[in-house]
Parts: sequence; C-alpha cells; structure tokens
Amino acid sequence: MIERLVHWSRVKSPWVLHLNTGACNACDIEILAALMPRFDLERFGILLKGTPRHADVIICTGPVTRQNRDRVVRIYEQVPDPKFVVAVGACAMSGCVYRGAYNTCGSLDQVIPVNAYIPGCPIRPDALIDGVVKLLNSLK
Amino acid sequence: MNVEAIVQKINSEIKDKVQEVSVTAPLRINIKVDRGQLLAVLQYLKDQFGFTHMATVSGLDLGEQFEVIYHMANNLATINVRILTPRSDPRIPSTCSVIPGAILYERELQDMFGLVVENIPDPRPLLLADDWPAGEYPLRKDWHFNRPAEIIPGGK
Amino acid sequence: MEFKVSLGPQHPALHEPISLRMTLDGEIIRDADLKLGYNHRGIEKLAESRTYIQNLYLTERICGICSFSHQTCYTQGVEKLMELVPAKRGLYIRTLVCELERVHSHLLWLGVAGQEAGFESFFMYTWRDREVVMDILDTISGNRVHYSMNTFGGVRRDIDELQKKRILDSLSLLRSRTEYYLHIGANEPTFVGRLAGVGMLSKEKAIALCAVGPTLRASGVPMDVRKDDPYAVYDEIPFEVCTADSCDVLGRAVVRVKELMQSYNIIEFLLKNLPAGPIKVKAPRKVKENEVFSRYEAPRGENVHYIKSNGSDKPERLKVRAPTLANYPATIAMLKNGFIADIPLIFAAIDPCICCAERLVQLDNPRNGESKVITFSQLRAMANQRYKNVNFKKKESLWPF
Amino acid sequence: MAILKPILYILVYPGLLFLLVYSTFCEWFDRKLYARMQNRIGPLHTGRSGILQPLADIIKLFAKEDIVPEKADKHMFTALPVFALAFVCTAALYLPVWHYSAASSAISFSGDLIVVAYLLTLPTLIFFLAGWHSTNYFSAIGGVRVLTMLFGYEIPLLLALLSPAVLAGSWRILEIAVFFQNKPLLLLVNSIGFFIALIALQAKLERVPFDIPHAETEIIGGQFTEYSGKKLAFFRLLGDIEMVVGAGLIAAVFMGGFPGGVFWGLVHFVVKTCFVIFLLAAMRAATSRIRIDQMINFSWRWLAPLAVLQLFIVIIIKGMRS
Repeated sequence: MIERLVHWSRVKSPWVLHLNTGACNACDIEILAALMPRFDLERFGILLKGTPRHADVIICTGPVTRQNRDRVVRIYEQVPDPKFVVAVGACAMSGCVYRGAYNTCGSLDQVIPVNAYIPGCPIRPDALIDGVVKLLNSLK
Repeated sequence: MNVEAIVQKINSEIKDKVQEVSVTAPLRINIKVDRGQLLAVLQYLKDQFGFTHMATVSGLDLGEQFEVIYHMANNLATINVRILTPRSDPRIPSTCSVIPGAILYERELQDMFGLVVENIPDPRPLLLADDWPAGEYPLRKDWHFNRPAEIIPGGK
Repeated sequence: MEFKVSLGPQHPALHEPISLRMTLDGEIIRDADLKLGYNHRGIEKLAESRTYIQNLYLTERICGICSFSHQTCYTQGVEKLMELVPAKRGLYIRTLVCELERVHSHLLWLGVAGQEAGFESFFMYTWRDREVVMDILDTISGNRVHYSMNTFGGVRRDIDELQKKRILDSLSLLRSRTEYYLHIGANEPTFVGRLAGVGMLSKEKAIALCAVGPTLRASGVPMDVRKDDPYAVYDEIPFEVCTADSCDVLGRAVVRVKELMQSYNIIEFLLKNLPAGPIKVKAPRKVKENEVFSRYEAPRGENVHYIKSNGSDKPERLKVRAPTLANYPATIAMLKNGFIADIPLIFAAIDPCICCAERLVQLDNPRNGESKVITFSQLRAMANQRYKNVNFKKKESLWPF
Repeated sequence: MAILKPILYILVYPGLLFLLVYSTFCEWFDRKLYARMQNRIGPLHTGRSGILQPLADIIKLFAKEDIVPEKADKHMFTALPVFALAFVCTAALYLPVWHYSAASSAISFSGDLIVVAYLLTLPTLIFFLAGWHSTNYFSAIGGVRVLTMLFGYEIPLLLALLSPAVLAGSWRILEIAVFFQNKPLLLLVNSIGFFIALIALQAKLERVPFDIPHAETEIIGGQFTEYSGKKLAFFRLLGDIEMVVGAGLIAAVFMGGFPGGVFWGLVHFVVKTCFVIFLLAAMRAATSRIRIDQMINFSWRWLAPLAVLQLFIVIIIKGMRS
C-alpha cells in the first residue's frame, strides 16, 4: 500500500530542473513558454526548480558541447535518487543538424542515461507536458 | 559621397599602398592590401570616410595561403580589405589599435586558423573547449574530424 | 582589495552557459573578461560539408529566438551569389516574417528585463501576449520557432486572405498591449529606478567598440542596416530608425519599445499592399565561383554572413557573425567601473542570445586562490544588497509617450 | 480523565493531525488563488481539482534520497528542520480554537500572545542556521538575508499585535478574543494594525513581495539549496503550518477569535483563516519582488510609524472608554 502511495505521489508532483547544454535556446524558450498562463505546467504539479537537490526530472536541451560535458555529468550526480532525464528536442536526441560537428558529443545519451525523449525542433510546449506526464506514468 | 567617389578618392590618394580596388556588387568595395600596409589603410579609411564599424573579420584557407578579409561598414557602403599571408608564416598585424572592437574576431582567427596575430591585447583562446588539443585548428581545410563511435544506450 | 567574480554556467531561469570573469575592487568592477566556448558547435565547419539547400536548415538553427534572421541573411547572400532576383511577393512575405520575429523577440526581451528587475508579473504579461505573435507565425509557417519559410528565390508558403485578416486584427490587440507596457514601464518607479543610469555606454565608445543594434542606437547612433544597406523590400517601406540618447539600459528599453511600434506599422504597410504573383522563382543547384558579404538587421543588431562559393553545390566558406558577439566588447566596456549589482541588468540589456555567443561570471579570490563559482542569479542577489543605500525618488520618466 | 483532554487536544484537534491536514489545504488554496490571479489554472490533476497536490509533494519528498553535503555539519543539518517544525506546532496550540472557557483550558495562560510571537520568530533563526550549515555559497548568503529581513518586519509585527492587547487590557489571546466578541465595534479601531500585521506576516513567510532570501531566480533555493528529501519535506511543511498559525493568530487577535464550541469554533477558524490567506495570496499576485533595501526602507519608514500611530489611537480610545 505504501508503495502505491509513493508511486502515486511521484507521478503527481514531478519537480523539474532545466539544463541547457549548448542548445540554440529555441527549446529553452518553449520550456519557459510552457510555464506561462497559456500552457501552465502547474496543472500537473510540475514546478521548475533551480537547484539539482530539489529536482526529480532533469530536462536537458542541446547536443552536449565538449565544454559542457563534465558539467552535465556533475549536475546529474547531484540530483537525489529517483531521478529521470528527459532529452528535449532533436539536438538532445540525435544532435539534429549538429550531428558530426567536432565540438559536440553527438547526443545526450552519450553522456548521461536518458529515460525519455521528446522529439521536435523546437518541441511544442504541449509536447513537453505530454512527455513528462507519460514518463511518470510509465514508472512501474 | 557615393561609392564611385570613394573609389575615386582611394585611387588618387593611397594608390601606392593599395594593390587593387574593385566594386564587385552595389555598395560593396574590394581592396587588396599588402600585410604591412594594412594598419595605414584602415586608419585612412576610418578617418576619411568614417568606416568605423568593423562588421567582422573572415579567414579563408586557400591551400598554400591564408586570406584574411576585414569587412568595414559605414552608413553608406561596405568595404572588404583583404590581405594574404603564406601558410608557412601565418602572421598578421592586429588591428585593435585602429578599431578596438575587432579583438574578439582576431582571437577567433587564432583559434580557428592558427594565424598568429601580432601584439593582440588578449591572446587567450576564445571559442574552443579547455581540453582542446593544442596545434589543431578546426577550420583549416586539411583538418578532418573523425567522429567517435556512437554508443547506442542499451544496444548490443 | 582585488576580488574576482565568477558565475557558474548552469542557471535556473533562461540564460545559457557562458563565462565572464570579473576583477572587483569592493563594489566597483575593475576589469571583466570573457570565456566563450560552452555553446560553440562548429557550425562553420559543418556548413562546408553540406549543400546550399541543407545549409538553409543549419543556419536557421544557429539561434532559437532570431532563427529567421540568420536564415534570411544566408538566403539573401546565396541569391546574390546566384545573381537571382527573387519573386516580389516572396520578398514581401519574407519581410513580413522578419518583422513578426522582431516583435516576438522584443516582447521576449521586455519579459526578461522585467524578470531581471524582479518584476515577475511584467514577465508573465509580456510572455502571455507574445503567444499572440507565436500563433500568427504558427499559422503562417506551421512551426512556432524555426519557420524555415525561406528558399532561394522567394518563400515556401503563401499568405491567404484569412491569415491576412487575422494578422491585422491581432495587430490592434498587440498595439494596445504595448501601450499598456509602456504605461507600466514609464511610471513604475522601481522598474525605471532599476534601469536608469545603469550600464553607461558613451557614443564614442559605442562606435569605437563596434556595438550594433539597440545597444548602439540607445547611445544616439542612428545606424540601422535596414536604412543604410536596405535588403528585401525595406527601401519601399516608410519607417524611421528609433534612437535614444540616454546611453543606459533604460534607453535600450525605450529604443526596443519604439521599434515595436515601428514594426507594427511596417507589418500593416506590408499587408496592405502585398503584390500578387508567384511566391518563388526556380533556383539553380550549382553556384558559380563568387563571394558575397550579406548584412541583416536582426532584433539584437547587425547580423553578418560572408559566403564564398567555388562552383560546386557546397559553399567553400560560411562565416557567421551574430549581433551578440559584436556587442560583447561594448558590454565589457559597460561593466568596467560599473557596480557588481548591475551585472545581471547590463547583460540582459544587450539581450544576449547565448547560442550566438555565451557568458558566465567567475569569482576567484586572489588572496587564497580558491575560486567560488556562483550562478548568475547569485549576482542578482548581490545586486539587491548593493542597492541598500540607494533610495529612489520618483524619477521623471524618460519614456517619450 | 482530565489528562485525556489535553492529550487529545494536543494530538488531534487543534494539534498535529488537524494542523497537517489543514495546512496542506491552505497551501492548495493559496496556490490555486495565486494561479487564478495570473489567469492560470494551478494544480488540477491530483485529487478533485488538485486538492491533494501539497500532500503528493510531501509524500514524494519523503520518498526521495536524502543527500547531506560532506563538508556540512551532519547533526545540525538533520536536527534543524525537526526543531523548526516543533516550534511552529507548539505555537499552534495556543490559538483559542477549542478550549473555550478560560478556567478549563490547560494550555493558554496570561501572556501567551508574546510566547506565540516568539515561537513564530524562532523558525527564522533556524533558516539562518540552515543556510549557514549547508556550507554552500548560495545558502550562506540566503541565510544572511533572512536575518536582515528579520529586522525589517519583526518590530512592526509585535507593535501591531500589541495594540488589540492593550485595548483588551490583557496578554491572553483567549481574553482578547472574548473581549472583541462582546464589543465588535472596537474591531475597526485597530484596522491599521490588521494591515501591518498582514504585511509583516507576508514577510515572515517569505512570500513573493518579500521572498528575497530564497528568490527562485535570485539565489535559487536560498537557505534550502542543499536540502533534499525528508528534510526538505519538513521545511515545506513548516512553511504551510507557519502560514496557518500566522493567519490563525491574526484572526484570533484582530478578527475576534472563534466563538462557539468544537464545531462552530472550527467553522469560524476555517472561514477567518481562509480570508486572511486570500489577502496574502492577493498581495503575492499583485506585487513584484522588491529589493532588500527597499524592504528595510519600507518597513522602517512606513510600517513602524503606522504601528506606533495605531498604538496611540488605541491608548486614546482606552482612556476615553474608561
């Protein structure tokens, strides 16, 4: 019973940390647009948190540039345990147009384990909401 | 002071410093200059025609030579001042004394092409990562990037 | 005592990773220096291994907010290379989308400036109204941000009567909202108090350091690529260059709001006399040996592409210089002997588009050499402390209306 | 038998269980109001129109991994949240919610107004210590700013609470409430005090106009940057209960307490605290974050003199009446 309760609470209140690893900030703007009155992430209990300590879900945008690589790993380790990584946008999934560039590491899953991918360049705010909610429902 | 007047004045006054002047497109003037004369020509353009705004500095790898183009603009036209440096000794004078705003573009040249910019106020690398191996200049034609094998998470 | 300030790359709100290291003497910033590289993706090297058509989509993704400016600058350059005259209607639609992007970018900046000055509701309001422009762009081009409307010789999608009508009546809504923001911006004493007198950039220094865009125009220099080197159909459109001569962050805000008003008039003019006819012209695949230097007035300043072709279907060299990179020497000049408290606002003032360039501020303590890395927001916290003794009398507002 | 009532009193009704349930309700009420004022919808999908959202947050935090930075002082780091929660819960007991007859109440005594005010200040000191002990540069500066703000709003708050006590002629919340029930007319006299107390409560709870110490875009988590898991849950719970207790205190002192037995007392308590929370949410939505210097200026230039003026009026009226 406790297990079900904990699972319910994890699904219902995902706190999000936004991490930009050298993206073209289109996805970052769309993530912020999802907070605005029109798409309102708070309906699902999603709060944008600043510190890695408070976050459950890390939303990562951008193909990890070489300079950002170790910072992404360090922040990933700081997030407390039941954590999920969502690769947002085509850049985080496969490097998008920057595939094969000398200064990017291809995609996010080369650097940290990724649980969910949200396609789109840039993602639509509703795709972001759908992605995070689906990720949490899939937790069994 | 339209484009022809500017070309006219350049031909008459600094003929010796300039190797070739041409108007390639409407509002675009091209000047080929020797490496040594660069600062004098830039100073002249700045004082005479008010070419104070340095839009950017482009580097070109022509095989055995590097060509560096200084794009200057004023409220009327844009002028491209071009200089050539042999690949063996890629040294160019820094234009920060004439136009302070060119500092970032010259640091970028140093990063990308390995051109040595003499008496540049701030020679540190600009764009490349801290752990970038020294001596490798990405934008040179002969430099190729061998992509590391892609590990597919959870794959075979 | 000398005290270096540095700021970590990861930041909770919008800003992206960049590094700017400052030497402080107490509260006064003695020297600032810049470490880019967090966002460098090697676009110029990629462009050399892609055909002209593929590069269309690469240049569009250089920056998320001003994506259309990079793409248009590139398209115009290649059209000059091909000596191709694009279709008239295509040019009109291209200019329309340029101005729509300027509107949405300036609204975004107003929100961020409000957030920097701690004015949260202003941030919410401006971004809520920005959705109106995003909807228009969505209906025209099918995507909210990367519209990829351009192709060589014109535009890929046409505008029908229904869309034209929708844009016109949402313009009136946007005009009333902009006046409302002007009203708030003008008589909100804390907002004006926080912006006025911050980040001074004198006219001579702005010219010497080749600043571009609203940062330059706020120091009284009327340099606007749309007027000096008109591209697309800007030579046929009646508009004037907006400048302010207060040389500070408030001046930049004034310039941007004036430009918003200008853009509304331009959009209305474009829609009223949109010519009939085809929207694009057939373009050849291979481009003969040539080179071009194309300039474009992005929302943040002058955007420059230098393209050199070698007869094949791939460009030999594509050099991109984004407006924010040009504004950085000016920013460093603005920061020098400014206050540590003003760093967040000065940075927001040039509306840094980080993916075009990047910024981070680092704190090194020269005495024991240990370096503390704090995020940008940390600096804003110091901003509040520093203002302990500054009291804001009601400043007569510099806003024109 | 006589012992059963206070134990029941402490554990169930105005005590822990009721507080936990009611504080999560208040947090939901506040978040929903705040969202509606920004024409957003606010929490919607947990329970009926999002009412279980705060509960979900707290349970999730309890189930999360608990990280203690190695340089931090381990014992203090874990002990602080528990202390803070204990202080606020004891403060809640003094609110005159159920034990109505002066004789039978085991808890309230003459002078408990000062004790409650004091107990409500202790969490602020704990915030400072929390910030100090998590050896993180942000939280240190967050902690320091909590203290600077404390000097701003503490004096006006105490002065504002003082005026009804002086009017009612006693230091016991229970008697003050009874006094104002018999003469509701006098409530209007200390309306200035009511508004000062509201603003000071907003500052004590570190909510938007005064949320300088842990401003989201400023110092990220402020003193809570390093806290995660159970300890963070305690701190969030602390914030909610403090809001309930603060609102309850203002309602008891300025709005004439909670007459009626167990049931009617509860209805009065809920209605009045929700009204106070509505005012707090409105204040939160309407204003933008002011800077620390403005906050100090505002409180010393406006709040303190007004509170003294209010005291002055009360003394005059007390003189006239007697």
